[in-house]
Amino acid sequence: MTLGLYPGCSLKGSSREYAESVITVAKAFNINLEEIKDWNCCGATAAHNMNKELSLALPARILSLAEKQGLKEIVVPCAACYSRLTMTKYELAKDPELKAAVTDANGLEYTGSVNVLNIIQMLDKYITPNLDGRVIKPFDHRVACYYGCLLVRPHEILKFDREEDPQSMDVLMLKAGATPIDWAFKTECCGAGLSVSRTSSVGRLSGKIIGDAKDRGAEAVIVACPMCHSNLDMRRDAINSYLGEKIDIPVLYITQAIGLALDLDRKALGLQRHFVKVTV
Amino acid sequence: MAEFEPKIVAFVCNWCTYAGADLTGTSRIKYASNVRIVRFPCTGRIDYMLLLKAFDEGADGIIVSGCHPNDCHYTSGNFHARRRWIMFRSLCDFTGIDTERIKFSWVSAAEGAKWADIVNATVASVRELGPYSEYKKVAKYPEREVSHG
Amino acid sequence: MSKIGVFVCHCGENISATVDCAKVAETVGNYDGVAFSVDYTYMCSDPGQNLIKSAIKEKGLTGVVVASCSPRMHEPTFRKACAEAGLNPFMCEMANLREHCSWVHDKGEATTEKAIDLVRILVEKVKYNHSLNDIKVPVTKTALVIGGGIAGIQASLDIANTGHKVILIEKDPSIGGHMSQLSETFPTLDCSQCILTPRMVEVAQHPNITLYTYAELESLEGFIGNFKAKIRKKSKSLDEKLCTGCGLCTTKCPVKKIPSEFNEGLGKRTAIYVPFPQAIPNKPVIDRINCTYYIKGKCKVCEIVCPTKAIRFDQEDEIVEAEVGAIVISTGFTVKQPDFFPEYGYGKYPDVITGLQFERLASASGPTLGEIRRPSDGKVPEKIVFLACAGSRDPAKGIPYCSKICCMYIAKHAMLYQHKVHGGKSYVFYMDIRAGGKMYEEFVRRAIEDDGVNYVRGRVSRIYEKNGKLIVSGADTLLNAMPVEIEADMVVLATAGVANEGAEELAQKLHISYDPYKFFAEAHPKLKPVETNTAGIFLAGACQAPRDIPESVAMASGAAVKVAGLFSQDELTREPIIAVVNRQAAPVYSSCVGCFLCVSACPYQAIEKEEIKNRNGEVIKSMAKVNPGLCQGCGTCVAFCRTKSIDIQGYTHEQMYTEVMALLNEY
Amino acid sequence: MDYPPSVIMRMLQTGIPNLEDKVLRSFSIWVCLTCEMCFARCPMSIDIPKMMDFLREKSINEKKANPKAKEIVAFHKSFLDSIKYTGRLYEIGLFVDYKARTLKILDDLALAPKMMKRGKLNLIPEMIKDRSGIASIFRKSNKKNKN
Repeated sequence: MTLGLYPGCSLKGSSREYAESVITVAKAFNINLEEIKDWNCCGATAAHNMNKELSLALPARILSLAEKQGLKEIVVPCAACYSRLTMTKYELAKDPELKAAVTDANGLEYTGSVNVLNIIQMLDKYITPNLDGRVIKPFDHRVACYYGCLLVRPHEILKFDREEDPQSMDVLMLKAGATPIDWAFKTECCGAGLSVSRTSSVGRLSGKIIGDAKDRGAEAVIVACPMCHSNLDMRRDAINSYLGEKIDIPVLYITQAIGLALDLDRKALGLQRHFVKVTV
Repeated sequence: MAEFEPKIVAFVCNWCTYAGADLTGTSRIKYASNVRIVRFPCTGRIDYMLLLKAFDEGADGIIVSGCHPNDCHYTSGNFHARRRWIMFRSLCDFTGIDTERIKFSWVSAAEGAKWADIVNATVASVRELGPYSEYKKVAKYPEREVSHG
Repeated sequence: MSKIGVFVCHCGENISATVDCAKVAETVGNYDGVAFSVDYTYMCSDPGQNLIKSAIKEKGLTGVVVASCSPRMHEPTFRKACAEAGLNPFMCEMANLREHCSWVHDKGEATTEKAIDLVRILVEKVKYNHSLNDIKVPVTKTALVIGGGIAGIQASLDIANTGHKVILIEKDPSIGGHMSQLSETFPTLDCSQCILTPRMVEVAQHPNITLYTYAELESLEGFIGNFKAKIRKKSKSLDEKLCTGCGLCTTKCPVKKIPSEFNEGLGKRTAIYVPFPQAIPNKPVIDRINCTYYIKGKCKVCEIVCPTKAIRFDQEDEIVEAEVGAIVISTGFTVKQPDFFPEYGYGKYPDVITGLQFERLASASGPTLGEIRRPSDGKVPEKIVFLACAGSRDPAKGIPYCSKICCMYIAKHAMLYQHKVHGGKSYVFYMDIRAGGKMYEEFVRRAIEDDGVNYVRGRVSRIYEKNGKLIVSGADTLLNAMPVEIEADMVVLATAGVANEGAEELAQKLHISYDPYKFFAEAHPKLKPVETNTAGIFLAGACQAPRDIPESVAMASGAAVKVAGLFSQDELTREPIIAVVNRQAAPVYSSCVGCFLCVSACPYQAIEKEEIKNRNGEVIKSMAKVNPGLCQGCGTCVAFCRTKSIDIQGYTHEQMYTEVMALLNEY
Repeated sequence: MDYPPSVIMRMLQTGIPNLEDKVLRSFSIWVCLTCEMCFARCPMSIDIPKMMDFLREKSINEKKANPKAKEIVAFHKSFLDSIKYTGRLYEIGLFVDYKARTLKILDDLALAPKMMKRGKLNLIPEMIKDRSGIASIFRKSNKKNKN
């Protein structure tokens, strides 16, 4: 069974391990992930902060390429790209002139027929139904599932899970043998795009998140977005200095955690690439 | 000739849509002035042959509106009106009378804004359809001097 | 040849601002049949009405058309004026130039053109009007009051004290409504039980009031003065005559863990229960959903211990038929529960409670005997936060209106908390304080200045639990939206006041209209607040919109005087807008062929069979006959009749035909 | 954040030109992460994140960006430049361009070798084939504003 894949720039660079774990888990369920040929960057925060039309044209180009490639459905592991693609589909469907302007800028035909899935929707649709027999090594740890801000909001447009206290990742981790804890920072923002240009605020925001997870006894934080991962994992020094103590709770992608539960090879899941050693 | 101003006749029930139109007035919501309201005690009282008489006399569009189902002051008047409308519409389609020009709707006493929208929408769609001169051919009427507003 | 008088009103400026009234009067004046046509600034004023009266007398008018506002507003006024001048009131029609023309179109040729058309329609119609006389209908001088809260109690007492019979029905096992759940009441802090229970006893003992509790309206037929109501008395599984209310059964009942509705789920009650100590009637009811006997078929402890053997397990619901002349609806309101708010935890935190639940905590007869204790662990909260506008004034949540009473009861709650918990700190998050009643603003200032309640202007973004504390994160908009984070022990949400569950179904049973929020619709927001569009049905209390106790009581007395006014006449005069089957001389007798299709179409079963017999008693013709008392004038039969032999006075075929013809042909 | 979102909304609501100008010159519009929390809470459903996007774009076009936000603006510009040339983000190119604009040479320098060791830093950029297509997108969507 083949499924379209839009990796996004971070899955090729600073979050390579996320791509590895997604592909490894997909392969374990013989799902062939077919990358969109000649895909371009979705523009992420920079584009919509600076130029509205550009921030719609770039994702529209991706969707047009996917259509041209005959892909009905694509999975977008990165929450930021997923948000940009879904918002673009919504904006262009709502406003014909905008759609005309964007298609003219792209020079590509766009109908918006491609179905965009985030990683959890993909796992729920293709992996969870036949997960039961496959959990050989239950991921028996207390986990804090962290959704970040772009996966569930704006709720009217994304219509994914619950807005305030989402449960989809928690349910998945339960199936993988973990004990998801009830904690209060599931959908608070980690500082995202300011990671480089204003690291102090990332230290504060991500610090509160990691701090709350630690206070409630989480042994690992599970994420579904490379930007959240890089802030919670790579910026751990800034977090530690904000909290005034050294915290070594590892941060795993949901696909890595599920991979471990299926007893897949740790290196194939890219666990060795984390800044905070993965001790689980 | 200036832009075509369609003549619309509205057959409305006194308890809901007439009161709704009153509310449109008290809320000062402006809408097209092409419509003239004929007040009936209930949509159940509207005799659909009267609609054809209206087309005879030069109406270009008709609105029939009353209480929402279950809200009728007389319990079932609007149910009868709905059943008759379904029959009457298929009869009109069969005989070639343009049912696009007849707008059937429910407007309650609290929906002043909705009444304005329905009138504006009907006026716009009938203006697009143009004057209903084909009706004379269908009804084989001798050409009678009927002036349009 | 008819002589019609046309009176075009300026309505001050409301009509003349966009309609050229003089031109309308002058154009219509030339129509044949119009003997007199004039325009005047205020037709509904005394000089205006005298203008009509003098014109009728001097010109001998046979018909009058007043072109002014909506007939739903002043038709009675002008018809009365015509009657006083000797013209049959039903020869007077109104053209709606204000709501349907001047207010909704801009000044211009087309608007005046439309005004002329509207007047012409009615002038042509009047030519085919007939003199009609009111129908006399008997009045059943018994009132039905639905809902036994303070509004229902007040209305019942007021009507009963005018000497008329009242039937008061209440859905719960006892009357008292939300007021009986309150601890003290603003702005005087007098205890609600002390001022309410005497009234409840007065209702129970009043000779003119029949009280059915645990009862709901099953169906309603008929019309003003002649309603037939079917009341479903839900089975209490108890013979009320034998039961002395000793309460032995309620103490012995083994099922003790049911969350008590009266205590808003904070206290527990047994399966056979009396909602609260001062309940009226003070007799228990068996909750069949939770009673073990009805689930597993065994137990019957209550039957065994009952000294007067009053328990009746197999008692059926009973349908009581009642003939009533007027109905007062006082079914009240309810409040949103915490699970309605995702940002405050989806109702997951036990210590995030509603205002009503706080009332039960503060009430001496409540589950904590008046001590403010947290539902989760029973501890006294050291820090408490009150949230105003929880759901109200929030279009995003579909409740844009203000629930009116929360600002006041929040100040009261904060005051009670400071009195009961010395050294406790209380916060109130608010947008605007709405304390508009008598002594209301002073009451809120007292809470702030004397009792030291911290009022923070701003909304709360989130509430989450951490280490047993509720973290309330909001902002203070008076300090440049500085973030405010409070570690509270308990949070009270002043949730939005909304219509009851089932309000829509009740409205549809009664054929009254309701607004988009399921509150019942008044006939006119300013001038007829206690009436509905259905004659004979009146409103009182919060079922029409969120309302505090003083207003509910005033409104109830208002509704009561409307009922009393209705009952002061022996006969009711009703508009003669009813159906009539045409009659002709023998041998035809009528064009009606007796197919009786109209009988099935009539919602009021007002059409009967009439048989014409010859001298030796053989039926030579049977045809339809309309009973004027029952016919409500909806006209469904008229459009149904194949031979057009049945017609409605006031909306006859001729009249409607001429209206359409006049509308589309200019003269 | 010099002006919180509710204050910015109030300033814009008044329509007073110098208040609007203050908003365009403010630092808060740059610190806003468009995390959509305010949009979820607003009782009047005002899409504040979309307004922030608009205000940032307008602030850049009218050259009123707050000096304190130099690094943030520089980062976004470097990010977009990197895409303009390769179609995909080239992290090293981004860092170099960002440091050139902000002269913050020492920031996160220690991070580069750690990322390299973990294979998180590609040395050669990944180019897309249809670079002219990307260039035309940038050209066409810039015709209205110059960034």
